[in-house]
Amino acid sequence: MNCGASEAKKLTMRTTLLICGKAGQGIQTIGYIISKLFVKSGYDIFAWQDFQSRIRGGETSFRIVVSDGKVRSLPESFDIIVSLDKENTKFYLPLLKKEGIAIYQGATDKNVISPPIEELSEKAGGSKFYANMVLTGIIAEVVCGELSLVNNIIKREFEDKSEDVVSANINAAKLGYEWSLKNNVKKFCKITPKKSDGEKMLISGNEAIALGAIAGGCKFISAYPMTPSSGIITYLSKTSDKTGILAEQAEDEISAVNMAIGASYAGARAMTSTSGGGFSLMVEGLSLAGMTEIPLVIVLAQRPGPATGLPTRTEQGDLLFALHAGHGEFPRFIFAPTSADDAYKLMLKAFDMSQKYRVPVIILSDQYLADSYWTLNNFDVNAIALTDYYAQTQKNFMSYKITDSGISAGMKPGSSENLVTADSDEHDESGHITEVLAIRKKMNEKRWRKFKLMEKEISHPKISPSKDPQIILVAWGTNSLIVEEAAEKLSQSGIESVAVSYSELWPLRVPEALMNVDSMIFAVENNLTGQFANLLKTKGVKIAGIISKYDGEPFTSEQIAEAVRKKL
Amino acid sequence: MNCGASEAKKLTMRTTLLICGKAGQGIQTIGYIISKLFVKSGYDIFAWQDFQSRIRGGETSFRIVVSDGKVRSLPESFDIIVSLDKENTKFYLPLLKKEGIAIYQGATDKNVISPPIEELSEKAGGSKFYANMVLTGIIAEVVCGELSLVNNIIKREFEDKSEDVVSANINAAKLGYEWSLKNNVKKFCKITPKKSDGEKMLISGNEAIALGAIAGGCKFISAYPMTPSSGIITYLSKTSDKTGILAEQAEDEISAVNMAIGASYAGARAMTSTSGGGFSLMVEGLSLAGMTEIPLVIVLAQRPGPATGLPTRTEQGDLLFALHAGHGEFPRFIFAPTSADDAYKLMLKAFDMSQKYRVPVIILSDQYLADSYWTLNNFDVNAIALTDYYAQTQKNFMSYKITDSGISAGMKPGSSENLVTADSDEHDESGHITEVLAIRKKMNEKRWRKFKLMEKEISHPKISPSKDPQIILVAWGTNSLIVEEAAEKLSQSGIESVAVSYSELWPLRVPEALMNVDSMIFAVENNLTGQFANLLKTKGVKIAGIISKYDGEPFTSEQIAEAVRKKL
Amino acid sequence: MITAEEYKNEIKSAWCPGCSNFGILTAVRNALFSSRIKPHEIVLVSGIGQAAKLPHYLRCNFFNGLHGRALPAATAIKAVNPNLKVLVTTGDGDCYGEGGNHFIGAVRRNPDIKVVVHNNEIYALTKGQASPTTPYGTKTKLQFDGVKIPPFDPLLVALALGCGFVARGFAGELVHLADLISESFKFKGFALIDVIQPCIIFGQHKPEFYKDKVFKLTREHCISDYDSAMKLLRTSTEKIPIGIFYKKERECFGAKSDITCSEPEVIKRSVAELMSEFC
Amino acid sequence: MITAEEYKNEIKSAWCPGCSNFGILTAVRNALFSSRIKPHEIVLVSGIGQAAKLPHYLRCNFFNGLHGRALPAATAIKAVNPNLKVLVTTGDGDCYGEGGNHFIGAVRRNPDIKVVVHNNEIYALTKGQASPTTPYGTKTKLQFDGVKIPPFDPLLVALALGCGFVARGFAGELVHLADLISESFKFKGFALIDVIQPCIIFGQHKPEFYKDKVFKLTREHCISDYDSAMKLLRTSTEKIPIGIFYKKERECFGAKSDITCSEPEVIKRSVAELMSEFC
Ligand SMILES: Cc1ncc(C[n+]2csc(CCOP(=O)(O)OP(=O)(O)O)c2C)c(N)n1
Ligand SMILES: Cc1ncc(C[n+]2csc(CCOP(=O)(O)OP(=O)(O)O)c2C)c(N)n1
Ligand code: SF4
Ligand code: SF4
Ligand SMILES: [Mg+2]
Ligand SMILES: [Mg+2]
Repeated sequence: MNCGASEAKKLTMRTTLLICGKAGQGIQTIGYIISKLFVKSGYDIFAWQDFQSRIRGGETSFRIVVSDGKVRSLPESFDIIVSLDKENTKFYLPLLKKEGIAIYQGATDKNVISPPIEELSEKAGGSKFYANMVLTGIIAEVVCGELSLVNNIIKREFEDKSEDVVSANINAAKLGYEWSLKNNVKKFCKITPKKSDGEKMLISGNEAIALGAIAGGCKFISAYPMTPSSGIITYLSKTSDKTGILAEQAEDEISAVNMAIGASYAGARAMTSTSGGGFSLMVEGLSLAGMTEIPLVIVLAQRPGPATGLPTRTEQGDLLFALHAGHGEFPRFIFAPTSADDAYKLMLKAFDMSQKYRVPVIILSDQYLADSYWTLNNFDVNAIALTDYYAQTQKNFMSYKITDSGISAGMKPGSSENLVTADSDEHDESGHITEVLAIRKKMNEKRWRKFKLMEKEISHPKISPSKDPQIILVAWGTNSLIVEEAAEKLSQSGIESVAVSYSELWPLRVPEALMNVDSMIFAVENNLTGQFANLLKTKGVKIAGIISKYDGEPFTSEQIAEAVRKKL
Repeated sequence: MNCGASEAKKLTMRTTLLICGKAGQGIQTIGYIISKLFVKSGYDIFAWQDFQSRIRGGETSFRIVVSDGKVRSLPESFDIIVSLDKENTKFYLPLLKKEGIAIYQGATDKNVISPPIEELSEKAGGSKFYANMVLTGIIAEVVCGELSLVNNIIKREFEDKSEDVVSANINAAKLGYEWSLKNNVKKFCKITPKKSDGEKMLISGNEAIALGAIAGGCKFISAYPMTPSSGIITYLSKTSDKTGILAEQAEDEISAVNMAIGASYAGARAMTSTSGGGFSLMVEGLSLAGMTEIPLVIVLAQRPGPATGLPTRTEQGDLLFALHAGHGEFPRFIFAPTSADDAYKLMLKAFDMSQKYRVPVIILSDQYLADSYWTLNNFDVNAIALTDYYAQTQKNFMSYKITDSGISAGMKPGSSENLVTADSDEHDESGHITEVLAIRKKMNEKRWRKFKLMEKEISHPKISPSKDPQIILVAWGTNSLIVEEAAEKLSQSGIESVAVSYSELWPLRVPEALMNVDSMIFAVENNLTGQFANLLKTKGVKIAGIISKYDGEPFTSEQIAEAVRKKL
Repeated sequence: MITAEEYKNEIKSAWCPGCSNFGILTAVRNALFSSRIKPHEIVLVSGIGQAAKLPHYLRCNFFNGLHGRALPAATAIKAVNPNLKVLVTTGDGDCYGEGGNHFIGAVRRNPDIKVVVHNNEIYALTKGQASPTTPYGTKTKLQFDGVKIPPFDPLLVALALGCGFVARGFAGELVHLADLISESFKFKGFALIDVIQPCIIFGQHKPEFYKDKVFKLTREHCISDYDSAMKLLRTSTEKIPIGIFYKKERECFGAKSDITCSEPEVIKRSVAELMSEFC
Repeated sequence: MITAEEYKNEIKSAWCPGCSNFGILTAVRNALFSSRIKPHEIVLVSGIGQAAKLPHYLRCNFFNGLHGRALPAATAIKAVNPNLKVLVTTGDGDCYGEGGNHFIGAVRRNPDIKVVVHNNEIYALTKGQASPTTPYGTKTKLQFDGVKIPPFDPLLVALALGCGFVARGFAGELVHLADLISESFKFKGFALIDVIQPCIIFGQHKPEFYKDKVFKLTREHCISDYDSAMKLLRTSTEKIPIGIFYKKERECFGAKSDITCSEPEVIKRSVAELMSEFC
């Protein structure tokens, strides 16, 4: 961002903004446009949103961290806080750094930038409706963004709106920008202008998951709306004319999972997505996928439970449930992406593994990932392989052939004269109901035999380099980047620490680094009971303690570091 | 049984019978009447049935062990095998002991008793319909039962049938009895006649569970039919005019569990029952009970899965599922009865604990328990306490009061002017939705705090006495009695063994006897993956191996002993 | 005497300012006090959705359960303690979507509960996906090229299922709606009141649009005649009738009196008696 | 040419000897071959129950899923590969009980699938509990003092939900039933054929009872007229009409062509295109 203003405040490599206001005030739009502005200007951002379970009013914020691309966690406090609403100001202002800048209308405090937002909005479009764009313009100027870029982004964002609306919005942003310029507000732009090194993507966790599904060959999704998972089917529906995917809203989650299984039986790569409550309803279907050996990918976007819980918040409370969900015993994969990038890649792997082993794969996401924005390089489309694991047309095809590997290659019904069967009862090789106990035994063993090979598909957890650390922090899923940052912080403060971060959870692989070591091992989990820690214990890992958070918010790295210090 | 016949075959203290035939031939009736005959004659029996998932035809057997009351497991082979059908004869005859007696029509083998069943049936009632009663008469005579007793039992069994039918049945039994007497068939009656020491009960596992529910104060059950659980609601429905219980068949399992929760909210002790597939559908409701802290008892009668699996067989495959079922984190109890006696008692405890802690309690039964018959002394009705845990009417009553124990005493809506609330969202003390994260944290901790006290309610597992055993066999639920017998057998054969049998599974208590011992610890489980073993591992118990069975049949003690020997 | 005041509480609404749900809230409150039901004598039962938040905004007993599962809970509450009045407040998604099988089940079972469906023809709380009642062709963020299914007609289906009290209200007609609710309390059995509840955020039409659209059924319409009700529902006119379409009592589900007490002495006796049957 | 023989397999039936399900099996088989559908071109889909075992007794593709969940699976199978024919065989409990919400969902969504409901008015496989269609007053082992709810009328409800092919068959009228099924294959959309299927074990009446009770609808009955269909269903007569009550095509759910193939090159292109939108 080209900003030569000498009054610019000193900046670290990390600038943080929090934009807040009531639901319905267009906070997300401001946040998204500002994020885009940074990205278009060549910077990496990470952003996360917090909402309440309502459509209008209440408190909602959009938090942006601008960084050199390595920071992937939220700060305790912010350099800039912008508010569109009084109550929100009261609620979020405590998060402002001492030297930070606050921007809101009607402030009396001299240190606060207090723009005439409503007035400018009226001026721009004849109503208060454009307040958020006025603020966007102001923020853009404060962070030294270019107005032309802002205009382009607005145009694209509102591309399906009428020309009048677009120009009023652009006008509002301009008025805000100019007001800020004229009033010579403090600047936050030590970030020296960067050449935009090719266009990077600004993408949300849900979008990355959806895009990964597309790249993984998904052809069918059925789902029932549920926060924070709805963005996935929404994206797949919106893009279906381009991808040919059939995206259907089911009458309930039971239908959603059974439709996905039906589509998969017919030969389409299929998935469903939901949150904990909906997943609960899918559990019988999961067991069906296990029994019928029909590939299935389920995205479980976690939120705090039990029951309805906190619908718009984040938690990692469903790991052991996902692992043991479904009556009877059958193998499954469980992946928990650590980032949007990882989410995309794991979706490809999920579809691939599901097809190869004919087992269900569960992707554990959460609100933190679903509603966060990431700056990513384009994915390598050449990495898209889409291996065809179907049986070649052959005589004597049987859907449940007993093999050494346990894998019985599938076939698409109708693709040849072979008959393709699926049976929820215990069955023989041809898929017919059996009550012969010896066959039951063999089939149960056949299904389970796949697990041995599945174990080998699992990548080891990521271990940050260190020799002889005092502390090992184990993380899984979306916690991982935060925990890695915490480990760095601890090491810098003299407590040699490493992070072991898991994104492929099951089958569980335990690296040497966790066995028979003198280091104290802490499991860091966004839940109350330390679910992953319990899993590690079954493998003999000695857990010194659990660092947990279960109030609906993600960790900050500082909170983790602090918790570790307290435990020493 | 008064049988002076000198040709009586020598008997051990354990006589075993297997009665088989097609579904629809009345095998269960024969088995039940013969069992009753033994009990009425002063003996203890244990009986189990195996069926197929059909209404007519196929193979089904009723297996009876007559003993001095200590034997509680099925034999590998039988002293007497009686068959009403050719295919069944072929199927089950391999289970006959060398010196055993086979009884079926049309045999050519001289060692086989071959009565003219159909002829006698025609004679008794003018149709083949009474074949099972003819056989009943024959068996009664072979085991030296008294005909008058048989008649009484038949009369009672058919009490709602017409007089004609009753007398035809009695007649058929008589003809069978007389035929047997006349033909001087080999006798099995070393069992010396016993004085009937008070009337003992002959009761099935499902009936014991249902009776336990009644004694536990149950006032409402809603369930959806599912083998092998249906017997519970059937019994509660049938007896509802005596107990005042409302027993309702729900439109599906989701409704069943939500109805039970609703009834419980209103103040009725309430339950539901199902098998794995139905339980899968109840999982969201379970989470609701956890969140709303509404007492709930669920009986999960296991059968082999995944999915529809083997609907009429037995397995212990749903332990870890039951333990982790439901999104989010909340405390629960899990009990797994080891016998009908235990089942009755645990139902009382289940209702009591559920009321006291306002948590869900899951009873893990299985087909083996559900469909088995036990000889029991009358339960002590004076042990029925039914403590009232409701709050005294008070000012400032709040449904979710935060307390040191974590328990917020409940109240029946309408019982006073206090308002009673329940909320599936995270809520404040008054039960209203909250999105204040600090309250969420407190509420989550409050709910979980109960777990500490719940742990203290758990009885230790039963440990068979032995010093310094070479082998420890860990069992849970219905396996326990079989495993105890296996341990005795092993000890007798020189391999000093003890059984540790769990019927109160969760919160998990690990006795000293399992920690830091030199003995080899084997987990014996009716599943493939050793689910309880995994649980023990989280507590640091060293498991040397798993002895598992997952073909749909229960263990025999001999199979377990043999498996241990192989592992040494 | 009970006043509307007794039903007021301090809870701040999470509804959008100006939402027609507030009208329903007022109507429910007025119906409750005009029916002389005290706050502790009624249980408001709901699932999840905007509509389902209503119980929080009245000072009374409530059970706010799972999305789609209000009816089984409400059915059982009434069944075990008939002394309680039970009113369900639910949404079109909650009641006809996720809860469809319980809608069938509850209508057929006929517990003595009253069901007010805030029918805004949308899944509002999850930000605007189609519900079963969303009109054909409506574009939503998920059904981006328009809903492809003709809408579910709750009253017609309820009639086909044998519902004994079939009514439609409008959130903008407070007195009429309150009367409908009061009427439903006089009726013994499952009463369905589907309420036109325009959503000002995701809805197709503003509340004003319906003001002129609706007309109140009069005595002309014979509410005890099934076929007239059918016909009225089948005949599509410019105007939307509100009021009671059909009313007929039949056998209700539930215990005759409060069965929630587990009396030790009574239970001991019945256990003893039942044990003797196993001997 | 395809023959009925091609559909025969060696699987031994688990149905009771003499059960009317065998009649339905024959009718399905005859309809399939007379409709010239080859075994690999059709998928039989079912849930769990006696009825739901039917797919095992024909030599063809089948998907025998969960109790109550045949319709969503069948819907999706047809939706992703419209070249497949899809026939659901299900029971009254499977389809109208456990599966009630999918019945609503599937009728409304209108996939091009054919649904034969073996309506024996009982849960047979679980040994005789009441189903939604069990007649009022019937005593069962669970409803020991008689069913207290008027039965669910599947055809009436289907009509109310907008079903485009509403028919009733009788398991004892093989040719008529096979014709109905063949007709349903000529119809594009969700076709419901509720079949009177007397259970000789738990049923109220023997098959013979219905032989004289049923009568076949003739041309007299106008199958394109909704109101006539309604009326016919509402009018209770001594005799039970079998045949097509109502028929009308409308927009179907599902892809226009087989979308089951994930072509790497096509997918790479669309991913590349979509990525550019995030830049
Ligand atoms: C099992 C489950 N699935 C999905 C959701 C998400 N959800 C909450 S409210 C809602 C829709 C509500 O629609 P409606 O009942 O019409 O209420 P409205 O918000 O429109 O008033 C959904 C899908 C949930 N809470 N639980
Ligand atoms: C989730 C679940 N609940 C219950 C069952 C048990 N069950 C199997 S078949 C059946 C009823 C079948 O009734 P219907 O569909 O009418 O078939 P019928 O046997 O009468 O032909 C039930 C309740 C099950 N398999 N799965
Ligand atoms: S979203 Fe619609 S229905 Fe919900 S509160 Fe707002 S205006 Fe009312
Ligand atoms: S139980 Fe009834 S429906 Fe089932 S196979 Fe037997 S006769 Fe047929
Ligand atoms: Mg709605
Ligand atoms: Mg049936």
